[in-house]
Amino acid sequence: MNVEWYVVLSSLLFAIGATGILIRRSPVVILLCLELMLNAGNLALVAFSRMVGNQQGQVFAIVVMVVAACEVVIGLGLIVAIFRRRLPLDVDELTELRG
Amino acid sequence: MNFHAPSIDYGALSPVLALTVGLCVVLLTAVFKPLRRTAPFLSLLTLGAAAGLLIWQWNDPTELISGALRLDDLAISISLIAILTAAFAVLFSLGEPAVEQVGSGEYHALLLGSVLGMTLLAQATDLVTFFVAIETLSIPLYILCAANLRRERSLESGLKYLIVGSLGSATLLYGMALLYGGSGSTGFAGIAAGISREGVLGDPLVLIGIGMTAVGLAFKTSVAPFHQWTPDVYEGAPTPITAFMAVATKAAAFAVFVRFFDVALASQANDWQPALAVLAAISIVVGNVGALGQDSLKRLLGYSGIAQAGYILGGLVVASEAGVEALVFYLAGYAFMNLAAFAVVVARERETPYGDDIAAVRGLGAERPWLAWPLTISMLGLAGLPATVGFIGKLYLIEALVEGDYTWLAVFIAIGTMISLAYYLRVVAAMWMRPGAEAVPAIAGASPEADPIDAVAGRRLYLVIPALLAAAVTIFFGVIPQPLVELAQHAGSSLF
Amino acid sequence: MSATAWAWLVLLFPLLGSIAIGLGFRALPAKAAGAIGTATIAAAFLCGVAMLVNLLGDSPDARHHASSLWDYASAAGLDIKLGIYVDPLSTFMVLVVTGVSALIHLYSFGYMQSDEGYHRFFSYLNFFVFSMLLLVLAGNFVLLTVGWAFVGFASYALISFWYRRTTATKAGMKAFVINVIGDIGLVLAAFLIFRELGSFDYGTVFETAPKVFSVNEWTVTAICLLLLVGAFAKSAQLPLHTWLPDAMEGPTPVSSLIHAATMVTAGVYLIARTHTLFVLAPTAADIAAFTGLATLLVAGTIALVMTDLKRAIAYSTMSQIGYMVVGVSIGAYSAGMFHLMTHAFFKALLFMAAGSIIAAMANEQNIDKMSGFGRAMRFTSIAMLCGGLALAAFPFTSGFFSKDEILAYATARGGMYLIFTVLGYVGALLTAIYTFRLIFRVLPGKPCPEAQELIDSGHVHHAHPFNPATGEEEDTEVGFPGAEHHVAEQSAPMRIAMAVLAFLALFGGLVQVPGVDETITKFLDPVFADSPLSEIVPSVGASWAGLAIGAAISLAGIGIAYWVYVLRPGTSAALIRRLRPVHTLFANKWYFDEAIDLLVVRPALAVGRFANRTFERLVVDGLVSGTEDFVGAGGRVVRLVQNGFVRSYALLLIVGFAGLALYFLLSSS
Amino acid sequence: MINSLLWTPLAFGLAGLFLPRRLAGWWATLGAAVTLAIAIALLAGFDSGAPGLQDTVDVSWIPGLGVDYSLGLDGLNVFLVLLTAVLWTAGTAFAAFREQERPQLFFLMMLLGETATLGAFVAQDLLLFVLFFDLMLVPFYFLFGAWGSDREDGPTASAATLKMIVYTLIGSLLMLVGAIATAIIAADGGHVTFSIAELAKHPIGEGSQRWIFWFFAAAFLVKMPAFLLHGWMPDAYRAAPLPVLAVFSGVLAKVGAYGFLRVVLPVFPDATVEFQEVVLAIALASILYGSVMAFTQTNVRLVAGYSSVAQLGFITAGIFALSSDGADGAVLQMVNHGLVVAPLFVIVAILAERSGTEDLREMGGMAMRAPVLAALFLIVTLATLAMPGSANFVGEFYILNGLFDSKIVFAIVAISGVAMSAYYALRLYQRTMHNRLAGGVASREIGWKDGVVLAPLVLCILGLALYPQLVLERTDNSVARSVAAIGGSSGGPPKTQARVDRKSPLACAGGDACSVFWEAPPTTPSRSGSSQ
Repeated sequence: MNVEWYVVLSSLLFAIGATGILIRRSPVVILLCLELMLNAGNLALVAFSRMVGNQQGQVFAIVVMVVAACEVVIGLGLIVAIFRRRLPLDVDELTELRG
Repeated sequence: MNFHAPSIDYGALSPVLALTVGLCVVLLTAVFKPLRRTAPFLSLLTLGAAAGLLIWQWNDPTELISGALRLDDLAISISLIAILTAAFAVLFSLGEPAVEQVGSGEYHALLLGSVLGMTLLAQATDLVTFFVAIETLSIPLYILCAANLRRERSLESGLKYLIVGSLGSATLLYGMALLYGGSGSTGFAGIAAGISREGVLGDPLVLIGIGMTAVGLAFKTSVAPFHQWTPDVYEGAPTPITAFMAVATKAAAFAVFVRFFDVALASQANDWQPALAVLAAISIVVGNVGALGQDSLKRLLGYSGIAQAGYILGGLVVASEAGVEALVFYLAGYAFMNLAAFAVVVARERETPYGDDIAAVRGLGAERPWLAWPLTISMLGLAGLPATVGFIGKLYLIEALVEGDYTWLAVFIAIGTMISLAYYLRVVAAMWMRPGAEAVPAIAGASPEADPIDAVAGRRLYLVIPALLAAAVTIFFGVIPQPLVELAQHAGSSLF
Repeated sequence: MSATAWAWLVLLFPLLGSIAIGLGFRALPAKAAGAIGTATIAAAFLCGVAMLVNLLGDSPDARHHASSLWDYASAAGLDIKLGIYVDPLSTFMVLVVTGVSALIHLYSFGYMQSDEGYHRFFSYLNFFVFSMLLLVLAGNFVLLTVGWAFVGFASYALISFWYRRTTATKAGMKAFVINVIGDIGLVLAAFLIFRELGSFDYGTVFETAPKVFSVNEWTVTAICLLLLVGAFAKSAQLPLHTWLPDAMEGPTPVSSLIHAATMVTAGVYLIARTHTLFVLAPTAADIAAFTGLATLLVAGTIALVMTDLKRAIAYSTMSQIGYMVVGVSIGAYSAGMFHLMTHAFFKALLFMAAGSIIAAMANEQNIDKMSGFGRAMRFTSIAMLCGGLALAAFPFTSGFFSKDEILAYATARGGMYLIFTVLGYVGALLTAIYTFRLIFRVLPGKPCPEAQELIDSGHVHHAHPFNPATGEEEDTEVGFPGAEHHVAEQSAPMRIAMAVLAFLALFGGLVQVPGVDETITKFLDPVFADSPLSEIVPSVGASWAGLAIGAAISLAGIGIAYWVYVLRPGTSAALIRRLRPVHTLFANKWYFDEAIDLLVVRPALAVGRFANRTFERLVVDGLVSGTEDFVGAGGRVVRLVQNGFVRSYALLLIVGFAGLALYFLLSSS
Repeated sequence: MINSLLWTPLAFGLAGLFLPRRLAGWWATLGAAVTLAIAIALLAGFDSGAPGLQDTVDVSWIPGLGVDYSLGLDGLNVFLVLLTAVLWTAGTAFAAFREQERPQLFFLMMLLGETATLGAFVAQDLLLFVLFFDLMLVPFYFLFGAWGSDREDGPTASAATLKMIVYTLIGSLLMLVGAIATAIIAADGGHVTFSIAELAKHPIGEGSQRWIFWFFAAAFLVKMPAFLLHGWMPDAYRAAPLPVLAVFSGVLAKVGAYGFLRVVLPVFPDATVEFQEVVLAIALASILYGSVMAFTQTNVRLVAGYSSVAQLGFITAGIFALSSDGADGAVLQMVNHGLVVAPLFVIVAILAERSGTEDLREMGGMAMRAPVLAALFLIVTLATLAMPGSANFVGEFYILNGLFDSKIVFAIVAISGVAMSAYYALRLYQRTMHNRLAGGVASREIGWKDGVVLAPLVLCILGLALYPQLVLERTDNSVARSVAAIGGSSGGPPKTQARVDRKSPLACAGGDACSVFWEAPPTTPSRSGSSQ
């Protein structure tokens, strides 16, 4: 099967993730969308790795998964902290810093 | 089959190793109650060791981990800036309420982790190390920004930074993927070779890849229009962390920025130069006009940071050795000027009820001259007035720009500087030309967010001495810049 | 000692006097200041005489010496030395100036006695004499300008001597500014001379000018016209004369020294000095002559109707200077200088007399209020009579010879210049009338209260004086002579001074009687020898004919005056009624002040006000605040975008990326 | 020697920080006096005949950037250095007599200002010049802002000062860019040098000269300030403390004019010739506008301020006459104006103390009990209006003569400024010292303290009036060189052939045909007059 389709799919995923960040207000969902974008990157990496025929891309993809995991952990931690402070779980409510 | 142990240049790896070890040790202190207090001391020790090792490696460039890292003078000088900043941040953190809340050990461990990421980033010559390093740098910062759990603003800044930051990283990653696809390699050298091949050169996907990496890096260096996280995060984060981010992150990110673009993407220079020049111009304007009406000093410094990023980016735009030199020189100077300023801000927000509002420094000249002078000098320096390193830095940048036929950007820098005077001097005026603010205003309610006031913070040596030191250096390199120039020249020569 | 050495001494003495009095104003007693002042001028006069003797020692054509102390400002090809130039002309002027000044100092010695500003007065007065001598002796055009400006300043300082009189300060300012305009004329002339002849030195200039310029070439004409601007401003010729009448605000000795005898004649001296150039620019010379003529007529008519004693005399000064200007412009050099000398005598005298009367009137200067001083102040009135006779060119008085010589010369010149003869005689008639109008209204008749009091008690105790112009109370502490000011005439020094001048006024003319002894002509001849015009001289017969006509006219004038003001006292009123418009025109001084005010002063001030109120605020500040606002607006926009919504940050990030990507795609294809 | 001249003030200032309050002022005055002594020594050792610079120091400062620390004296700056030293001594003393708050800091800033200004005058490296030029602003920012007076009807001191700084830096920063551009274009890939002499040897291409010229001109014209660029002046002048204002308007304005002579003429000759008329027009506008404003102003400071605008207009005109007599006059006039305007502000301070106001309309009649003050003031006034016999007259005479030769029309317009100056200067004197004694005005004699500050300055005025040659003969040589760069005439016509090789003045009124005439080849700097 041709590599273009993988690239197209990955770019779609990326776009979906970005749109999600723009339209959703819950931090949790936003985290999910971020994951989606990172995985779009992964998919592209793997696809290209197959195209160019070396393994660097796949290595990279695995590393990225780890990083992505870390990010989610931190994100969730933060959300918990915010929840503990009885603050609304809605990024549009967090606008005290502006100007 | 017989097994060949890979030959590892431990000498060149030593700084990274030192930091890693130190990180673990500091983290362990969190476990043993009696050792709690030692965390700052240990962190300073670690940083000192790392710095020493880096200096030891000065002036012999070495490839590490089969070309994934490269420890050359550029990497070393930038890492030194990062480490120095971290050391200052540690000092600033003494008596910082945030530290008590997340625990001293964890706090300092995270700080060291971020520094580790920076040193790696400065050396990265492969997309993988590049990405890993940049995340190692960022993720601890997300936490540190939110470290002051009692303050909503701190949490908000943490979350904002996390969301926008991750968006940036994702963009960066996707750009990397495209470049990898185009060149078939993750090593910078490989990319350089790959994308200059017939047929690939000027391929849309590659170009978009360049665009996306540019966005990711511009975001980390808070270049407009990818700057918006900066003021909010700077204001919300605990001030020592703000100081650390303002200087170190920028330095490290610029290091890889310049390495990536001047090495990996050199062949495409004609394509990205104009684009980056425009970005530089935009952030000069946005940063400077944005800072005009600010009352929060941290926010003001945030915007000024955006403008400064614009200036520094100029050094990258010209894609020349002189450019890199100017960039490194300016970063070094910028570090000292900002640290001096932040030291004073830290002191004042602890000893006055005004937090980081400009009111906090009113009448400082009469009340605390030893704080007023550093802040004054740093403001004049950031404004690029003569006899400070800021002036020489601008001079260096402008010279590089004119040589690179980007005179119009040089003129932009001049104009930006002019506007910047309006807010830098406003701070100076507040210190010297206004009577001290009245004792206790209404805002210092006993809200749970309010941090305890430390009436003598302005006399704490661990704040005053760093402030004076940084200010002194600012003046020193403004009068005798040659040593710093030579360092910059070393750093510059390591790329070309 | 050489003539130049003496000349330097002539300069030195008054300067020393001025400085000494100025510095010692606390130490010196009042008398001493006056004494020093007078003595130094007397010394200067003696040095002048020595100068003369020295000069007569040389052969006539070698009677010019230049000498310089040091390089004043010599660079970039300009060569300006601190140098003087001694020749018969300057010697003549030195003698006139120092001589008359000495007498007037003597007069002031008494006149200013009760004045608080005694030291200041003498310091200024000496400084003036120094400046005037500098002007006369200057050896190049730059130094001439210096002297020119110095006398201007001195006159300013002395006009507004009673500096708390707003009228006085105004008058001073007016005089100064107009004089500066004159200076500018001179400076420009100097520039033009330099660019054409490459030097400022009299010697070089007068030597090279004939070689370089062709007659009536525009450059030389321009030079002469610019010189005339200077001359007219200083000598109160139309239309730059308006300052002179106002200058009468100063103390009377000042009016008599500066604004009658010496400074105002500087213009005449200048024209005579630069006659070489004027010969090359006949047009300019004629312009000068006609201006002089116009001035003498206009001033004469105004003097007819002035009711202010001093102002009337001031206008007569203008018209007399008009004669001199005509003289030196049409080539009657020595005649012009001669009239300058005699005028110095009798006009100074007239002012002194007027001064003591005004003093007696407590600074009331309106002649309508005066009468009967003939009996009240005999000495003064005799002096005034002598002066008047000379001014009216009564036969065999000094004025008689000098004025008519000029007109005789005009006749000799013939052609167009006959106009000068005719109108000159008309002017002479006017002169005689207005002179005796004053005399007849002030001296004879029933004594006015002050005069009466004088006759009775011999001393007047005035009420506190008020400024007639503004009605504000005089501020006597700055030295304006107050209640205790006693009648001037009584002090001996004043009498001596007046006596000497009276003598000179009557018989001073005898030094230059046509056909008998033409001393001055002979003496000045070497100076003007180079001028072709000096060839033309009226025959002795013609001169005497002219004198005869002059005598007749002067007698007629005096007669008319006697008839109008003494025999038929009502006539003048009747005339005024008959000739209302003419009278108003004269009484308002031909509306010169108003014209200048309308054309120059108001516009300048209007521009100033516009600049201050409008332009500065709208344009200059607008430029600044405009930029400020613009930048500030930018700041507001940035902060508006920074709205705190993290999702909008993300949006901007993505938009930014889109833009970048777009750029790359466009640039690639 | 020249190094000690430059750094003595700063050294004293820093040392002064550690002195008790009451000593600070005297210590600073001592420092200024020492500097003055050094300056006099330098002048004494100055050889007016020697070509090129004297007492030079040339050390490589930032080899990496091609910037040298090179100083030197020549006819252009030797007297400006002296002027600086004189005025600063006077100003510091005047301030020392008065109570200052935070005196140590005040005098540190004063002396820092002196060092910076001297630096700008003696710097022979373009970048060093720019550096000092900008540095000058810093101390004055503090002096004006922190020790200035807020106005209830206007901006606060700090606001006014901020305006001034931003405004004046606009030019300076562009100048920085311009300077660097010049050096790099001149180096043309080779070794970059900023040495003014070097840059003057091989001027850069005309195209680049055009825009760089305006970058420099902007800096200098704002500093003066020139017409339309003086927006910062009124507020700043009203805010500034008077002793500081005395040195500020006495010296700093001159740095701008000096910059034209030192940098612009030699380094951008083509552009200078090309834009001669434009700059002259600005100068004329300054003369006329300044004068007009001066005689309608009622605030004493601003009368002096706007009169300076007019005076600087004259100086600029003299420089851009592009003939060495014009430039000679300009240099002389810089010194004169400094010597005149500083005492003027000192007097303004004294008057303000006596009348409690700075509004002309509320002053008057002060001469009465203060004859000495009146006399000193009178001398200053007459010098201000360039009374013939004063050195100012000689200066203007030279300027206008130079202008008259090259651009006759401009000269004739400019000279009308002289008449106006007579009016506004005298008006200032009369409105304060003469007329009726205004209510609330104390006519008090000048105290010995102010006397010892004022009298020496007035003596300088008189001395220079008697012997302006002192300046001219030392200046002429260097000026001739500066002007020779743009092929201007170096001097007046030789007596005989004045007329021969000379076009009609009308022709001169137009193009700059006349800026080169009857001279020995412009390249050979000719000692004036005598050379022909």
